[in-house]
Amino acid sequence: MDGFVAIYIFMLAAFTGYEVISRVPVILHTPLMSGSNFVHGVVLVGGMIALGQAETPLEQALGFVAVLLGAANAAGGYVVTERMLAMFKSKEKK
Amino acid sequence: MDGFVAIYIFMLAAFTGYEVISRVPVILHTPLMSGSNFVHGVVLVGGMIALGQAETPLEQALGFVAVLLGAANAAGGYVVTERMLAMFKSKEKK
Amino acid sequence: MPLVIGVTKELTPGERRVALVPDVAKKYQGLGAALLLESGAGSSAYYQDEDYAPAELAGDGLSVLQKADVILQVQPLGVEALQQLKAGTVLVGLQQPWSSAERVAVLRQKNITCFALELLPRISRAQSMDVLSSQAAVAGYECALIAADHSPKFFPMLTYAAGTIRPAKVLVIGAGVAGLQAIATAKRLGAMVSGYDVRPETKEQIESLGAKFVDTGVSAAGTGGYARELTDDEKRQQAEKLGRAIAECDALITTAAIPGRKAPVIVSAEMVARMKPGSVVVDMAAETGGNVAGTVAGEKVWIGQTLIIGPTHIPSRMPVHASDMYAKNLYNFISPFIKDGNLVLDWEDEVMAGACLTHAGELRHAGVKQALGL
Amino acid sequence: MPLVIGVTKELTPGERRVALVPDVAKKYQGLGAALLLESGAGSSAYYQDEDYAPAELAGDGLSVLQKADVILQVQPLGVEALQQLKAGTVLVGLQQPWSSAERVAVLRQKNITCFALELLPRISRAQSMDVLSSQAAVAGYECALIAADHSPKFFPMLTYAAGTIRPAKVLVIGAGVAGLQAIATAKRLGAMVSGYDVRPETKEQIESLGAKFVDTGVSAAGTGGYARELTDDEKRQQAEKLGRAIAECDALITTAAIPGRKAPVIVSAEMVARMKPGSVVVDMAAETGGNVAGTVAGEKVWIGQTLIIGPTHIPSRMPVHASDMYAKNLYNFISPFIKDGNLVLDWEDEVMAGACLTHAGELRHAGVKQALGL
Amino acid sequence: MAMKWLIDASYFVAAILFILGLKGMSSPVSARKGIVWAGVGMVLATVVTFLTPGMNNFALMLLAITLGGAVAWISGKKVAMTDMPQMVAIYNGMGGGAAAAIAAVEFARGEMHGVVVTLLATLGALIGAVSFSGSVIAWAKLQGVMKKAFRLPAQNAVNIVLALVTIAVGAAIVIAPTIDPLLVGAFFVLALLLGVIITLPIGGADMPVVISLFNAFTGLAVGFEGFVMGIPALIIAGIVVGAAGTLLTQLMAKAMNRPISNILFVPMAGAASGGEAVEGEQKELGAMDAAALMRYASKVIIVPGYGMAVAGAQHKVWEMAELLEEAGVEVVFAIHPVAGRMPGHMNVLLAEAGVPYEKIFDLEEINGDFAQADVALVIGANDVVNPSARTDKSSPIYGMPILNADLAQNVIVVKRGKGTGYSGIENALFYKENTRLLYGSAQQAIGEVIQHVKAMSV
Amino acid sequence: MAMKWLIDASYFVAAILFILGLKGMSSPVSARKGIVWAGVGMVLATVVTFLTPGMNNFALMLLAITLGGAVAWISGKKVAMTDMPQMVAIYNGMGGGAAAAIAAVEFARGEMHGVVVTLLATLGALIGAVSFSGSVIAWAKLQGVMKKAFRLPAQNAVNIVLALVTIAVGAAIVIAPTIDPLLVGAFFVLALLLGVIITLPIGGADMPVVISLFNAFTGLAVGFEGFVMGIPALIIAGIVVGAAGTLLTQLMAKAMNRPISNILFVPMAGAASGGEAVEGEQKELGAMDAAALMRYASKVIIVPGYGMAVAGAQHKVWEMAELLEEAGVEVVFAIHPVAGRMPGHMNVLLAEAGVPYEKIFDLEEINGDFAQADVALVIGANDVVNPSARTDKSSPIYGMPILNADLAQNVIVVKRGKGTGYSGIENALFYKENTRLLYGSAQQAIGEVIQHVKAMSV
Ligand SMILES: NC(=O)c1ccc[n+]([C@@H]2O[C@H](COP(=O)([O-])OP(=O)(O)OC[C@H]3O[C@@H](n4cnc5c(N)ncnc54)[C@H](OP(=O)(O)O)[C@@H]3O)[C@@H](O)[C@H]2O)c1
Ligand SMILES: NC(=O)c1ccc[n+]([C@@H]2O[C@H](COP(=O)([O-])OP(=O)(O)OC[C@H]3O[C@@H](n4cnc5c(N)ncnc54)[C@H](OP(=O)(O)O)[C@@H]3O)[C@@H](O)[C@H]2O)c1
Ligand SMILES: NC(=O)c1ccc[n+]([C@@H]2O[C@H](COP(=O)([O-])OP(=O)(O)OC[C@H]3O[C@@H](n4cnc5c(N)ncnc54)[C@H](O)[C@@H]3O)[C@@H](O)[C@H]2O)c1
Ligand SMILES: NC(=O)c1ccc[n+]([C@@H]2O[C@H](COP(=O)([O-])OP(=O)(O)OC[C@H]3O[C@@H](n4cnc5c(N)ncnc54)[C@H](O)[C@@H]3O)[C@@H](O)[C@H]2O)c1
Repeated sequence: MDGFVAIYIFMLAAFTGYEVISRVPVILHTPLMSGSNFVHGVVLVGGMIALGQAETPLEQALGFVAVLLGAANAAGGYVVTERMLAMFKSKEKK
Repeated sequence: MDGFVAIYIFMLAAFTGYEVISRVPVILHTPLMSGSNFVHGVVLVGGMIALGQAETPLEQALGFVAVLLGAANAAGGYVVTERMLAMFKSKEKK
Repeated sequence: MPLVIGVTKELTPGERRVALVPDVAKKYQGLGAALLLESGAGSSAYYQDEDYAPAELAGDGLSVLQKADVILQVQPLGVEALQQLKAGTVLVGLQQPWSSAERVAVLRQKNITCFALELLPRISRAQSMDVLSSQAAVAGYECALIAADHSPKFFPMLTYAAGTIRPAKVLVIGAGVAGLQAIATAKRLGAMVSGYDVRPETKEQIESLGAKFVDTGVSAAGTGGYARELTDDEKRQQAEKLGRAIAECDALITTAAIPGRKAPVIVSAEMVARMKPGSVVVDMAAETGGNVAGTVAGEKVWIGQTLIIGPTHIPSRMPVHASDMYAKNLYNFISPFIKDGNLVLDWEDEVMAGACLTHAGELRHAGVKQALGL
Repeated sequence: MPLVIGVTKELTPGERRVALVPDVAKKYQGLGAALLLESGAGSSAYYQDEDYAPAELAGDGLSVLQKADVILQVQPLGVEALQQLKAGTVLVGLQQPWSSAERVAVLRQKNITCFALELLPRISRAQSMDVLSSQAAVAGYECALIAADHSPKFFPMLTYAAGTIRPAKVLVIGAGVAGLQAIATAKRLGAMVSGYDVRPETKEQIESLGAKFVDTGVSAAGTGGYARELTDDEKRQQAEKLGRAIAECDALITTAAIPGRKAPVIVSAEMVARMKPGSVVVDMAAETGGNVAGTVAGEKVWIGQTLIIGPTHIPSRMPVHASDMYAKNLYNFISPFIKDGNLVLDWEDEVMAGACLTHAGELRHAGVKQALGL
Repeated sequence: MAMKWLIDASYFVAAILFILGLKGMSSPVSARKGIVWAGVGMVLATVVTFLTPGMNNFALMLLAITLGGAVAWISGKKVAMTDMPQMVAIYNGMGGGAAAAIAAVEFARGEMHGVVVTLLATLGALIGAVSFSGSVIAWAKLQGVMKKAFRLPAQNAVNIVLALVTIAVGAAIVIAPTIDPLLVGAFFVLALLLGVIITLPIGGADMPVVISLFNAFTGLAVGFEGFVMGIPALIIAGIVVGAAGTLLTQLMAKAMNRPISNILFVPMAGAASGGEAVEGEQKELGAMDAAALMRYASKVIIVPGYGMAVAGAQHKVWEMAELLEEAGVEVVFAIHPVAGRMPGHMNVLLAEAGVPYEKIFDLEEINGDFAQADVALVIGANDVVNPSARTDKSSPIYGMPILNADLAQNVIVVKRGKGTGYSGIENALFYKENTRLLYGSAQQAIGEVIQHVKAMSV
Repeated sequence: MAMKWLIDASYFVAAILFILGLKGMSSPVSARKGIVWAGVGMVLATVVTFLTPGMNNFALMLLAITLGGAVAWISGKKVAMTDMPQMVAIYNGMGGGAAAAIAAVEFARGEMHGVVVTLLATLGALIGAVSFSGSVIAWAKLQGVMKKAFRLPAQNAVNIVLALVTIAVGAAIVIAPTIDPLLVGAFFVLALLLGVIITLPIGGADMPVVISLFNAFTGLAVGFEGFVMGIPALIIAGIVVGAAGTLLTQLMAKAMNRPISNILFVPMAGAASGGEAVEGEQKELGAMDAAALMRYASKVIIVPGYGMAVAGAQHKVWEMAELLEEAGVEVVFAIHPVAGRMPGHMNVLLAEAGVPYEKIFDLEEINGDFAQADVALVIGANDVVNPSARTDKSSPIYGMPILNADLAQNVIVVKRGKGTGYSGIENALFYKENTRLLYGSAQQAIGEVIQHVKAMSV
């Protein structure tokens, strides 16, 4: 990818990230941290591709670790966030 | 530029544009319209490059029109927006 | 010779108001009129003779009656006083037109132009002349104070070191001008207030003051903002529902009236009997017979453990402001016709014409004519 | 034989309170005590004999005095009544200790344990027993009502069809419990209220009620929440600044007191003379001499065009709630020592010990001893 | 290489400045800073463009910039404040024209690589051209150059057919292996015509929304041409404006209570408007506008009436007044002698809410001040501000003195609907040019205003 | 080709879902929807990855996913709500570890194209590794596995030196023409060590901020590795989280009143904390937290005191109560017999504000209810909620009945500072575990709370 295009994407993504949560109540700080923790669990996809292309045992081992950790990040992040946010449930119904 | 990268940029820019003005008071609708009108005055840059690369008289003529219109967009957009926003001046000082 | 406007001391016992206050006196003078004031006319309302300067002072009321072209009064002049007037004198004030047969005869005979502000048409423009409204506002406020002062209980809620006192329950019957004012005043003091009236539009008005409306399901909307009399059936239903509300309250203020008539008796002896020991009733309608069975005008009577107060001359309990309001009302009524020191009545004016009791020897008001059987 | 708690009719003229109300009676019975009530003791406060059931009723006060182990009273018993008591009887109530030389002699002689709630230490725990506070709250509220009721003006601002009436100015001098309550009540009615006190901390307290503080630059912070007496110089400075505030106000309420002494005279004759015609003064301190020159206790006097009211027995104007509060205070004071129908006094308890006037033939209170020169 | 890097970096900075500028402009507090930032970005981008290697025609370029810039600058400075909307329209149209012209240059050079690029160029040309001609029409109408609303017999059908034909021609250009000048020419003519036809039937009141829509269009067109020319600053600025403009168009349409489709597609059944009220129309405004009007006013006079009492809104009203005062606005209350239903009705309520007496004025004291007030806020009052009391002898309230709320620069009336007051008569004030209605029960309506005032005072 | 297109499109959709998900999670109303959307995005991205052409090691892949996923899922489900923070830390660390491992694979394959890519890979590896080891330490501390705060003698200097060395080694990797396995190995060891050393001295109270910082780190690392591998979904998700996480870290630090630098860099002068108050510390909270606590409570009991009177805050307090009630919270007022400075002081004020009598309870009526209340909001009251009145015989207020505010789940105390009340004594309630202080004059503090409650009720 062309250098400046990458920087543009970086800039825009950063703007988006910033704006999207710029007005968040304190009560949501922890759930939101947890939620964004889940989102970067997409590193799993990177791990999968790395492992998929791995050839030597070292690569395979490292790739395996990457996928393992990535999967844990994604799965754990989801469950924990979901549980935290469940406390907003009852109120929503009102 | 790679197709999907373009779409990503498109998507992110659209998100940014949307978020950035999502909480605008009605009193600012017109100034903001005028301000964003000014911003797309950057088309002037495109016109300049088009004219700069123009070779045939037709191209030159079209390029000339592009720069002329683009410059008018930018200059007029700025002046008008600036004047509209001047009415918020006195209050800011307080 | 400019127009002479005269003001005498009020002779009715208990009356402390005066029909002219210094501020308003200046305004009349600004219109070119001369003022003739019985010395001490304002003193019962704390207005000093010197405050009226440069009004001319008369040592006695008689000379005022004899010299003035226009006389401003609060209570109607008696027959003897009327006899002293010049022919063609203009009288402005309250005249108790519905019980004035004798006086009307003199007024006609002496060709007196008499304006009775009780007869003022209740249109928007006339509101600033409406002494009934302004004095009712005073009366409503005073009645709420009387109730609070006589109640053996706190009106507001009060938490103190050894417990909490719950707020008193106040019921106001009749939500005209006075009733609403009483509601507002009792609310101010912190009581839990309910209001009741036969006119259905008062529900919203009572609620607009933060009080509750007692709904009995009976409506008596009349014309012109006044109420009509109820049928017997309606009275029974009203009594039933009201009785309960009355039995619950700590203080009851009644202000119900039907113009030109005796006040309706709304609270029966039996209802009073059901009231709590120590409850207080202030019957603002005492002067016209009372809304409460057992009221004695001008007295406080105990019925069982309930104190029934029938205050009279209520606005006189607050003579400074009551006079001020009254005088301004009169001024707003008569001043449009004073030009360069002359009085020029305009019989096309519906407000002026409507408030006229007698003029040029005639009894002008159809309703009064009928009521007096003339 | 369980403890017998007796209550008689109050004999002091003008006193309508009673030291026991039905709600509290039940609580004593819950502690195992027996009640002996003079028939009709509560009637002046609208409490009926039957409401006290199952208290025993006595036809006359004498038998109550002779039989009861503990007597609850509002006003101090006279010497004759004291002579009727059994030796060792416990008296609880107000005792006017500072003017009690004769009574103290009898109390000592008859070995009576007498608690004077005026002597109650003003510590946090004792607040729920503090009759001075609770009755002062009643008095402050009543005085504001008296002022409003007697004022010839509206307290609130009022815009009506012919103009606007500006709110009355009310000044409250002395911002103790009663003064603050008077301020709050006058505020409720819509008046523009200022307050004044020698203790500097009252500034914040007055302002916390939305009223203004009149700053004279004189402070008289004493101990225990009470004020000390001022020096002459201070008095002069205070007078100067206060005079101006007094001249401006429409209604003045004075509540200043120094415990155990005559009330300080704060408003001089000269100040009164400068007041507006129609102004009203309510001197809550009338019973102890008055804060205002010219006050006559129990009367309304005119000084020029100013009405000075010196109400007495103010809490008796509101006997239902005043009795209720008083009775609860007494209960909170004595009930901790009633166990299973027996009275067991604990002389280690600082509140109880502090409030004791006489016990076992001794005058126990140092301050009173000194004051009476014993 | 270094030069290219400098240029790219400058474009990057410009793009950031544009975004920050727009962000700034979306809050009253930072709005002026916003336009300055965007301006700096613009100058930067323009200046570095001159450094682009291999450019010719500098003289022409300078001429065009000077000419276009100067004319626009001067006319923008001179125009009356009331004529601003049409100026925005025309400048926006020029931007669209520029985008279309760029596309035309690219078509003329015939150097387009691949279907995607041609597609984007064509789309940009279409949108830009429509925005151009449409904006010119919008300008002409607002400026009064063009008076009537022209409407074709089957307007919607014509619109759709024309649009389809234009798109078909565009598709042909994209699909064709080489660029056919004839086809391109026809395409531009069709696109320009489309802009005209769409805009012609739209009425003056709807114009701001349409201008905003064309503004978003131009943004998109610029963005697309940016893709074609490979200039990220154009892409970002264009797309951001496109997105922001789309949202803004929706917001504006919502504030006017007119779905966009209603504006663009003429209702089928006959004539649209037609006077329903005798003396004009009640013009609504939202709580946010009410808040902004008062927040940026110098003096606000509040006229409470019976409706405030019914709604029990006094506490809210006073809270709002306090907020405005904190923001430096002078706020006073005007009590009419007979407001409400009893003497002193408003006094009781305002006292309850804690409004200090110094802020309360009666009719005689205040009536001279309305002319100096920026806003008269009438809350649930009707008769007491009815101007017919002054002039209409037949009116039941003739002769009653009234509060001169109508003399204030702006009048905001809070009421629930078209209910009349005690006298049961219509109030001409509600239909006046400078009056806006904020519908809702007073408690809730003022509550919303409070929220917005707060948001503006961060 | 079609497969590639499908995969790319799916990544694109996933990226959008991630952004929408985060946006959703930033408002209480849509938070749950947000996590679900992000979850859908994740599943989509994961599933289509299996379709990537030319992949091997599927068995290993499935094993790793099943193992990692299942363990994390189950432990996430089982953990107590109070242990959530350390779970977030550990999962986040795993993400960082994964990013570092990906970089390691790329280094092992030795196929990196150009300086930029190597630079990004190295940066990602550094940040990911620091986040990994740091998060593990954070987890250990919060979980209680590691008890003491270890602090090196010259902590800050050590941190800086270690960081510089690590960066130097990283730079060497980037500059070197081929990849040197030794250098890479050393680099990873150093990076992991750095994470440990940075985190070790940080105290438990500051942990959430640090975890949030590591979370942003992991985001960035993932974004960088996304650039290296050319997977836009990783780039977008990573950078968005990086930016959001950075902002969030700042917000959290601000809410705790601790600048980030104070947290990361240990203050030079000796030991940090040290008890200044006898029985603990007064813990502050912001108006927004106070608002959120009450907005999402079921029952709030308000205890007004003399401070509310001094501040004249009664109108604001009632307004707040009304807002909470609209949001479905049960709100009542508890009046202590001697609150304020005169009998009935609070009654007068609450009546003035229009609080209906049904909402006002005295001590005896309400004291049993505090245990069921989610929040007791104490406004400018002190003595009347001082628990020492119950037990401490030496206290001047011993024996006075008090309101049992301390029994509520959370206690929020509004006061201006450390001022005592009428009795002039300290109040242990203010130092209790479940008590938070909202400093400020009551009028202004409650005003801010109102603003936030409103923002949460859109
Ligand atoms: N003051 C007195 O002593 C007295 C005594 C008797 C009569 N009057 C008469 O009463 C009138 C007073 O005039 P005014 O201007 O105060 O009141 P008004 O003319 O009666 O108008 C009240 C307005 O408030 C609106 N409204 C009602 N409820 C509302 C709510 N919940 N929220 C918002 N708006 C609400 C109504 O319109 P919507 O229905 O559209 O909301 C109505 O137009 C005068 O005509 C006066 O003569 C006065
Ligand atoms: N009710 C009565 O009849 C009566 C009579 C006399 C005495 N007392 C005594 O008064 C006390 C009443 O207790 P309380 O709890 O109501 O009050 P308190 O114990 O006096 O406490 C008041 C608290 O309010 C805070 N405060 C002051 N101004 C404030 C403002 N503008 N905004 C926010 N907070 C403010 C002060 O702390 P900061 O300075 O840190 O802000 C102080 O801690 C009891 O001790 C009672 O015995 C009562
Ligand atoms: N339009 C105007 O200019 C104008 C001016 C003044 C008053 N008014 C209106 O006129 C109305 C009456 O005013 P008022 O105070 O002079 O009335 P009033 O003194 O004649 O009567 C007092 C109240 O008693 C009520 N009443 C009568 N019989 C009753 C019964 N059996 N039970 C209960 N209530 C009973 C009446 O409905 C009235 O509200 C008011 O609502 C006022 O708003 C209008
Ligand atoms: N801690 C407790 O438990 C407790 C209990 C009850 C009362 N108190 C406090 O004690 C204080 C006094 O209460 P009180 O109402 O019984 O007082 P009080 O009746 O003895 O006196 C009334 C007021 O008069 C004032 N005063 C005296 N001389 C004055 C002068 N020359 N000019 C102006 N004002 C003068 C006093 O300062 C006092 O405020 C109150 O502030 C109250 O808060 C405390």
